[in-house]
Amino acid sequence: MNVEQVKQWMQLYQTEIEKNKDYLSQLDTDIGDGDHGNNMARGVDAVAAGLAKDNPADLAQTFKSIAMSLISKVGGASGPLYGTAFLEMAKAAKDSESDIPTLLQAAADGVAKRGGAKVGDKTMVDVWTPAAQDAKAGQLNAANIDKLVEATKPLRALKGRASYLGERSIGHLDPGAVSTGMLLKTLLQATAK
Amino acid sequence: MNVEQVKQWMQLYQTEIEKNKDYLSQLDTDIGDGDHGNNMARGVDAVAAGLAKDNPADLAQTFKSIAMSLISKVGGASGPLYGTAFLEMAKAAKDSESDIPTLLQAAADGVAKRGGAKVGDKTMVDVWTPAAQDAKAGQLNAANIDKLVEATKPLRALKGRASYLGERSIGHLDPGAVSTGMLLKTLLQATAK
Amino acid sequence: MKKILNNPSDLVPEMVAGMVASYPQYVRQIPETTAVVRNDKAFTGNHPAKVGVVSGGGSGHEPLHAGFVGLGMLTAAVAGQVFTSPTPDQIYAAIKAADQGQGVLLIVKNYSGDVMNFDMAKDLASIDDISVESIVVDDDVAVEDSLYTQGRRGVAGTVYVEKIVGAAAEAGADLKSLVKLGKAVIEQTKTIGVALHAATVPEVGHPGFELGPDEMEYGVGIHNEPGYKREKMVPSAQLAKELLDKIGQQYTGGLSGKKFAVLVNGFGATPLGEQFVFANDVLQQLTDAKATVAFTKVGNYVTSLDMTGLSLTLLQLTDDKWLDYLNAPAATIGWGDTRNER
Amino acid sequence: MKKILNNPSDLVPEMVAGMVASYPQYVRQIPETTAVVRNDKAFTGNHPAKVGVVSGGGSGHEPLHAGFVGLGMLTAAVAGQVFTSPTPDQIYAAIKAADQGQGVLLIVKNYSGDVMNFDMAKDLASIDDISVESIVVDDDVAVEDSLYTQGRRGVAGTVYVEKIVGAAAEAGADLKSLVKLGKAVIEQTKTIGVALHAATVPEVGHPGFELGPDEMEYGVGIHNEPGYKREKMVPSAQLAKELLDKIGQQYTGGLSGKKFAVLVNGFGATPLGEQFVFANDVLQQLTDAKATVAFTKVGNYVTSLDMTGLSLTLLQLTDDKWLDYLNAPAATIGWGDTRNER
Ligand SMILES: Nc1ncnc2c1ncn2[C@@H]1O[C@H](COP(=O)(O)OP(=O)(O)O)[C@@H](O)[C@H]1O
Ligand SMILES: Nc1ncnc2c1ncn2[C@@H]1O[C@H](COP(=O)(O)OP(=O)(O)O)[C@@H](O)[C@H]1O
Ligand SMILES: [Mg+2]
Ligand SMILES: [Mg+2]
Ligand SMILES: [Mg+2]
Ligand SMILES: [Mg+2]
Repeated sequence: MNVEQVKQWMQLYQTEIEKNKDYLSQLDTDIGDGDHGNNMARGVDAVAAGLAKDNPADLAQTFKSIAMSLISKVGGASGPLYGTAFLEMAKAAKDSESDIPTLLQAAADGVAKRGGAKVGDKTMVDVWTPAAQDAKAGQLNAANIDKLVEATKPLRALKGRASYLGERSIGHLDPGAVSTGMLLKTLLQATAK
Repeated sequence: MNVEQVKQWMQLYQTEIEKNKDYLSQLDTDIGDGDHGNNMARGVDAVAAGLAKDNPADLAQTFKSIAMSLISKVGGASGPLYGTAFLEMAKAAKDSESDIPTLLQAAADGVAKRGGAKVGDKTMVDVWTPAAQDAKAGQLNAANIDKLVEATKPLRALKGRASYLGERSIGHLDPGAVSTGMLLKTLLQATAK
Repeated sequence: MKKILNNPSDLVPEMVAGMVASYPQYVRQIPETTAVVRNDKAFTGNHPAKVGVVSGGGSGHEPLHAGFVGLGMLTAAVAGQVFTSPTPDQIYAAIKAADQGQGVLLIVKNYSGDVMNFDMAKDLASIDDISVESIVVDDDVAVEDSLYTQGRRGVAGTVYVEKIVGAAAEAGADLKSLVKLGKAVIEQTKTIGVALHAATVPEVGHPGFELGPDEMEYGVGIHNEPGYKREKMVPSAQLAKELLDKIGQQYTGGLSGKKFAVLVNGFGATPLGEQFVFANDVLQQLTDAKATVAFTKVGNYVTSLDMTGLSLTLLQLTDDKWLDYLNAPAATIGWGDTRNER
Repeated sequence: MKKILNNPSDLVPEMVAGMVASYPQYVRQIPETTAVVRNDKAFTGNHPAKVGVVSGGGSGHEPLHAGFVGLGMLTAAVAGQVFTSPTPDQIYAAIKAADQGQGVLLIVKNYSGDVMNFDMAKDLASIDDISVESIVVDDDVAVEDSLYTQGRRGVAGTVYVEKIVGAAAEAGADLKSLVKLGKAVIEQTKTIGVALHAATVPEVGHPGFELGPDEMEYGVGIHNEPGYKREKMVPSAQLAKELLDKIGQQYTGGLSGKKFAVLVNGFGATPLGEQFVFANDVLQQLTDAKATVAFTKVGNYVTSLDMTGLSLTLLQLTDDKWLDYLNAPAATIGWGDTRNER
């Protein structure tokens, strides 16, 4: 991955989030507090502004700029989680890593550690962790990502606000898993060429 | 008027108020605060309980019992007004007055003085004052009373809560005038035989 | 109508019982009434005799009035039925409980019912040789004033009158000077309210009037009395401008150069956050208008059951003593305090 | 949706601006944040260094948290977007403003977002060698607790934790003992809430969930989190019984013979009068259950925007010092005080 690709990734993600802002908030209304779309929209706008302002030269600085924008503008649960993901990618890039599977693994580990959730808890970890494995196995594609996102539907939430619903969280997609799916699919698009 | 007649009057009035409680509150909702029916219902119940408890021997004691019940249970604007009416009748009865026109005149003067309203201000005074005159002239009958009540409709209120409505109070009956009309008509019924 | 109640007709006695049970350090109930009197040690113990200050009115405006009984504010308060003036016998009981031999001042909101019932109570007290005087609060400038009508309503500004007069009484002022002080303060107190949703009287069961999903009633009273116009919702800053303009017209020479105490008062169902947004606009516009704000309160002080909306009160501080009285200690449920141990 | 606002996305900064403009005797804004820090003379002047106490969370719960900043309670508070945890940079700014060299205690409500953001802020502060500890409030016993889940939510009981810990910090307790105190108090704090109408987040524009015209949601959270059951409205006394039973089960041996502080907390749109009716039932039933109530508060302390409903909190006073801390002086917007002149 290079700086240009990351910038394009963020542009594609911004468009995707803006398109799906209400959808994400609706998902979060069903089993959370209804703000996930707004939170993410605030985040991607801040990322764009931050990248324009920082104009980062290398991959590590680019990821760090994104991380700082997300950490300081999103709030809620998704802010520190996505922020940590990009902060961990920044650290890996600082150690001269630039291949996608390594970066995703670092991100996924960071998210899992920050939130303390395990796969199956019906959170974004359900997408991050297996997606990083898929990437390592050369099998990260849109269809697999969609499957991971869809797989959160029948689960009962054990972390995050949705966990307060108990049984009633079953049958709904996890909003953070959905926005993570979008992040990974736009990553594929940005790095496809 | 004698004690038995007054007791019957109060019984008839209680029935009439209970029948019209919601109607009076509705009138008061249109141009006041919607409690006139409840206030009056509380009052006539208290009057019945008070008379049963006090078992007054003479006319003055009977009117005083009624006055105290109204004063201590109705509240709002109508409580002191009706209470004063009966208190003034008690005073007159103490001075050995018992004929209806004299008693009504005392009551009407008391109401006008207590509230400071003049005929035409769209209050119960619009019924009390001319009705006392009608009584003196031997012309107090249901038709005349109804006319006095109806006459409050086109007026603009200058006293009481309805006055806050200004122009918008026009076209509505004054609730206190309506309940005063009922009081006077049940008086006629109770003293007819 | 959804309300947390038992029998709606028991609302007032149960509410008063809840107040005295929750806050015995401030208030106790006067037996066989729904009136309360101070119960703090400064009052129940030995203390120099002062003028008693008594207020009251219909219920549904909590914390007004019982919530302002305590050191530095009211000596006693009487609660009538919801939106219905209390009766003279209860007011009379409160006067007797508040009297310390120096007379009693009645603070009455300007409604026919209140004025008449408090007058009758005054008559009763005069038989006992208690000197009783009354002042009538009529701060609602949304209503046209006239000698020939009921005059203006008493609304949220009442709490500042109770605070200032109460502090002066606590400081030992005599009855005559309290009447003078109270009248002077009332003269400078101006309020306008707006409603987004009318209040529902429990015994009635539906809102007093209906507003469209984007409508607002300007100049509303605290008993669902309609105001002077009904219009589409506007942003907070524009609302602040409208109300400040209206109130400013009531002061000769407008707002500029004058010193005020400001009260942003929630009507019961308006979140505190919105009240602060509105307060922000008001205070900024007052600064822009070259007015000085020396004291501010934001919150639910004079409510109207579950009405959504708020009122703005300005009190021109023509006398610096008034600011001292506003800042003086008070220990009540509604004005706030933490010193009295239960 | 009818709300008194300008642009909904400006709600939080405008609200914070309104708070500091209205009450400069208590709070000032930390530049470039929506966090506030104490501004009273006891804090801004020379004073012995004490442990700073910082809390915060999503907005919409006013007066929590900024309304509890002042002498004897919080040193600083951070306001996030509505119902959204604040970000680490802002929490970090509050930690720096609160630190007096004796370390800082963070009071965090148990939500993933809050826990993670406060944790990240703690990491940032550790780089500056500020000792920071945190305690997590999880008093909502409507939620089943488990080691393997998110655990219980932090709700209205937070205000008693802030009061007790704040008073202890004001009295000079060190960081370690504050952590111990806070954890012990949290352990004894149990809350359940009920909603009659859900809250409307301004940026969403409609209520978080719909209840029928005679329905009530039991065990609701302060962010429209649904509860454990939805049933027809019941009278206040029956509601009090249901909630006291549920809470009583959480104390080994039930309520009998124990000593409590009670909080009846309005969610924002519930009139104070109804809260007192409910408090009356609660206090009576506690007496009937042979429990002692040593401290009571009734009012809007931890709200949920315009939610209609209320919560009941019991705090078992296992240590008499806690009652002293509850009764200790505090000068804040929301807990109440009148001594500090502006
Ligand atoms: N402890 C956690 N670990 C991992 N992901 C979590 C955790 N808690 C919440 N999430 C994710 O965050 C998403 C919700 O984010 P958002 O709505 O922006 O924040 P909030 O829940 O604070 O309102 C959830 O859908 C879930 O995927
Ligand atoms: N100053 C007054 N003089 C005479 N009658 C009055 C006056 N004020 C009010 N009223 C009468 O009282 C009636 C309203 O009584 P009620 O609704 O019971 O009391 P409130 O207005 O206090 O709610 C009015 O319809 C009017 O007839
Ligand atoms: Mg959310
Ligand atoms: Mg009426
Ligand atoms: Mg009335
Ligand atoms: Mg949130």
